[in-house]
Amino acid sequence: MKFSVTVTLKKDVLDPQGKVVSQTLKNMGVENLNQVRQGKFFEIDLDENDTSKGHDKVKEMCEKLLANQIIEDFKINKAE
Amino acid sequence: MKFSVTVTLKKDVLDPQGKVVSQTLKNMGVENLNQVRQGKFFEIDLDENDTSKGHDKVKEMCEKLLANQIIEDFKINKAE
Amino acid sequence: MTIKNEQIEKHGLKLEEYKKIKELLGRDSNLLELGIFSAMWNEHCSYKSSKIHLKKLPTKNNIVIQGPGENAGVIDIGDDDAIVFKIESHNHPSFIEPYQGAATGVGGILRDVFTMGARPIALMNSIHFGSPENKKTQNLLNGVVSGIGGYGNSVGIPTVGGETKFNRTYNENILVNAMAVGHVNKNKIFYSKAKGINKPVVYVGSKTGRDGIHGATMASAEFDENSEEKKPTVQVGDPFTEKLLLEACLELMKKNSIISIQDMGAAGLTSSSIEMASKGNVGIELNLNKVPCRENNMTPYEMMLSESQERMLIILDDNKENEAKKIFDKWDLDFVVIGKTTDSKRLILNFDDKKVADIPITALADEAPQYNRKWTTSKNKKKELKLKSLKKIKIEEALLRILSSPDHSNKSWITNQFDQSVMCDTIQKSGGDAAVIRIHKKEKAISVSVDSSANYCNADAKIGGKQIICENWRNLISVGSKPLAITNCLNFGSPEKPEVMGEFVECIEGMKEACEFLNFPVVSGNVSFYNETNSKSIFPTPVIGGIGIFENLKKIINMKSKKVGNLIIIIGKTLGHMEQTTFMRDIYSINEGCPPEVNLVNEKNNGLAVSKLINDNLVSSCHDVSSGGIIVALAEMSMASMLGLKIVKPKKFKDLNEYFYAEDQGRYLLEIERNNLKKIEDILKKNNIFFEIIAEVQNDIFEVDKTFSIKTKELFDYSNKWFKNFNAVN
Amino acid sequence: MRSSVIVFPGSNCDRDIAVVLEKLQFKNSMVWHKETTLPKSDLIILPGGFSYGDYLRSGAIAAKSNILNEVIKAGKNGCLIIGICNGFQILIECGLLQGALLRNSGLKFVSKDIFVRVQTNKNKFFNKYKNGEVLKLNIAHNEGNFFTNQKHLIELEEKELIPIKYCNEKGSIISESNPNGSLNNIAGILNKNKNILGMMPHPERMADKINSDQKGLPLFLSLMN
Ligand SMILES: Nc1ncnc2c1ncn2[C@@H]1O[C@H](COP(=O)(O)OP(=O)(O)O)[C@@H](O)[C@H]1O
Ligand SMILES: [Mg+2]
Repeated sequence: MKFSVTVTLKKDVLDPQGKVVSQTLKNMGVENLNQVRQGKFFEIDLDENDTSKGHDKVKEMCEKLLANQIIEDFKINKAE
Repeated sequence: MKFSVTVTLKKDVLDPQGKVVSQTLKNMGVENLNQVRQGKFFEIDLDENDTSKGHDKVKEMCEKLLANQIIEDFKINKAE
Repeated sequence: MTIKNEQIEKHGLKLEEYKKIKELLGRDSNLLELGIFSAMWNEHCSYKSSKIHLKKLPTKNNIVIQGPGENAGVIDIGDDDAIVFKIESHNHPSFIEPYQGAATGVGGILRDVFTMGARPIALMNSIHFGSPENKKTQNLLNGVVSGIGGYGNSVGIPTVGGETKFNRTYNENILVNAMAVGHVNKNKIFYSKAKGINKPVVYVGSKTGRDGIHGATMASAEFDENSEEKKPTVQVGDPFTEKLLLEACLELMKKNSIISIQDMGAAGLTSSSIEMASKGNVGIELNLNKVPCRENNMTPYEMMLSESQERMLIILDDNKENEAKKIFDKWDLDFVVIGKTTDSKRLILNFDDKKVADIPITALADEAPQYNRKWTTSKNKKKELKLKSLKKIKIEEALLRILSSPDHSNKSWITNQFDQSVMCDTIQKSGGDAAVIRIHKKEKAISVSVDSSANYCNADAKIGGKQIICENWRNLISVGSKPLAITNCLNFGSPEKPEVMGEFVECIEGMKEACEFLNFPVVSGNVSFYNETNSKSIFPTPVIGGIGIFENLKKIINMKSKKVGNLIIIIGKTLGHMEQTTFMRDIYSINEGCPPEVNLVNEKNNGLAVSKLINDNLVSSCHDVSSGGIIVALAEMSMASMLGLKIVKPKKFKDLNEYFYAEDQGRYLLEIERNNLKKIEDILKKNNIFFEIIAEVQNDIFEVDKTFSIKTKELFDYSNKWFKNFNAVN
Repeated sequence: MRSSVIVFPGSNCDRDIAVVLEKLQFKNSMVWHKETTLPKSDLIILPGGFSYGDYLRSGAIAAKSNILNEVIKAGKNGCLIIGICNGFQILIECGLLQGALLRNSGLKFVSKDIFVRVQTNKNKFFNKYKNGEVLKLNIAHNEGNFFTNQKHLIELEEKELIPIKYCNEKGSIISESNPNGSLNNIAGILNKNKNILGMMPHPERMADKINSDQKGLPLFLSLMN
């Protein structure tokens, strides 16, 4: 069973990478761009059949390692 | 209109980041973990009402800047 | 199964070459064997077009411990210390994926050095990009620079210098050459030559994936079914694993268990196993089911041709497996015995209990084709340039333009992305004529400089070849060291073109003359052919990496002018050679004419005299005169310390630009204390060295007497302008 | 004085630190990350480098290593701890120090000599410096952009928990001399008990007279007694 996780910086944390990406896109001629925020993406492949158990496991991984909750939020999705 | 983009390494490309993360999770006692792959995540906020036009724009951004298609694949989703 | 002509061509082999393969095998090859031959017989591994010419270079003298032919060259620097060094190109991968291409280039050259038992102590690079106006340039520059830094910084080896140049000849074919320097006890050097029969062949490091398997070879029949999934890929570097591999190998090398060791570079498992066997005149038998793989269902073909990074092959002595494995376990690296040496003198590969390849080692190594390719002499484009006929430009205006040009501007935008100080032995970082690195915990140091001059070589390959050796030598002299030996990376177009081959042959001819005359042997190097796009070749670009020695840390000097009131003298005559100068190119866009000729006798005399003065503690700072001529060199000395200079107007030259911008060779600027002038004059006169007083150090202002005057700070701002703007604009 | 330098597989400033400690005659041990006990130490140093490649967040993985449990215990019991560069990142990831170290604002690895001003010498680490003294040190990092919440920032400032800030050659703390976007030009911080120091600049690189003015040495000297 696969899960995907996105980890993004919290709203009030400055995102220098997103800022530069957005500036670069603008310089390249992209119009009507409001904002870009950059984060991390994980694809986690578990040997687990129970969705809810799998979800809990992934949540634990996020809390313990993948995200630094002082500055980051995470979101878990079940991948097809 | 917001889009989310995930950029991941192509299947056969070495993913040193995923490798270390997966090893660490195992060392921390996570069981039944097959694989972790790490990628990038972007949240792109466009001033655009037409979904298909927006999608095309984001696709262009991916091709030109956000992903290097020699080693990476990208996926675009419309965010709520 | 018979091999189709199409498959042969896709493997980059000529039909006649395949005919020879058949003869050597006494039968048709299978696809795996074809792949192995193609890897061993390609230009990169076999040096088939360059070998007969490279042989002309001097490679020996009393300090050379190991010349070309091993993973890297080794020179003796006294007291059991030896220096291991080499330069290598990673041009094509860096054009496709600049970050990973450059990063893996650094990784590869580091392995070449530590595979010989040396701890890497410094990295250098030479990077050439297309014109700044070219759309791709900025992205390539950013990617390459951060890739070089990303790898070296992480492994923890200081990147202490290099060169960065721009020219539209590289628009579609950038150059990324990386050099690594290591230190080893000269009694503890490891080589790749196998020895003994039935010795375990061990695979260590990362797992094998489908990285970098030739695009062309992928198209062969075997992969048709699911070719989409198996798309060829660029290698991705893993500097963390490299660090582990480095430490694990050095730890194992402290014990007496390694017979031979070889990194898996280009053509991975194929070239490493064959080179070891060939050098030791033994056979090698591998069980491919044992190879640690990253992906499922990898075929023998993929395993043998994969260019996955951070891997090594080791031949161990008897009964040393456990001890060795313990070390690799400690560092969390794969360690697997995948085969053994044999007395068959054949490469035998087994997979799923079947023999899948069986080739005589000599067929792959010694029997590889060697060509004496047709070459034509590159015409000496003689043309007198008359400055008078050109629109006059003021010295200071030209100076500011040159200082704010991409090639001459301050490179700190680049060097600030490289950790230059880790290991705490960097005495002089980039920014000077050569970097200086102390030998750890010893009272001695080495100097390193990397140089190229594609414009000169393009105008005249032979003079250019000679010149660049001399310039490198001069840079090592200028910091107070004694030049010892070089490595070189020869970046050229297609050897199948007689003009390109001519450039190559003549360039080597020039290098040879200079190296012989200066007793400056070539101990390692690399040839990169086929640098061209749409059949347009790049300028011939030999890159030279030189090493010098300081036997005493007190003799190290730099180019920062030191004290108000000191004099600056110039050593070497200025004749006013203007063709092929930066001035003509940058100011008038004129590219014609011959490069400045090199007089080897003067070059050597001037250099040795400068060395003597530095050694006698008579010099406060020193800088060689190169691209841009005297005025640019003076400006660089001034900017290095922010002290000003008052420059004397020359008497003999009517056209001041001809004096200040000429690029005559063999010249140095020395800052000296006034009260030493007499002593210095005596020494120089006794040795018949031409010199004159050219400037005096003063505060803040950079000026030519009665001609112009500008604040040094302003010069500095100009020289920092280009990179800032280039990065901000795009 | 007994010191322990923790060695992670990707540490690369461990030797540099050890050279300085040995020169000053600390009784130093190098402690491998897989160890589960620490030798008796008065000082623990987490050196710079790329502990485990730093592919996730710098220091995040090192914070989960065996030996870190011991380091955390020692820190809570008052043992002196210095984390330099990657070591600072590890101290933050394991919670011994508060805040976060984000990507440099310029998004590039920054390696150069910089200046820091000693803001307070009322702690064990900086008592051999004068208040206001300007030190030339070297930085080399990708993620040194210190960030924290307003409440913590105020606490840091008010309780003199910011021993060094980036400044120019003359000691002025201005944004032009901030190399990485760090909040209030912060180059290093202390915990509340002032026994744990995290700093981005490398003092060990400024300890030898052949290539520095040795402004890094007093930091180590002040710990000796
Ligand atoms: N890519 C680079 N990496 C490291 N150092 C560089 C790089 N490019 C330029 N430099 C440094 O910038 C300085 C000026 O370079 P250059 O003008 O080519 O010097 P020179 O003419 O004396 O060989 C040198 O000290 C060199 O080491
Ligand atoms: Mg020079």
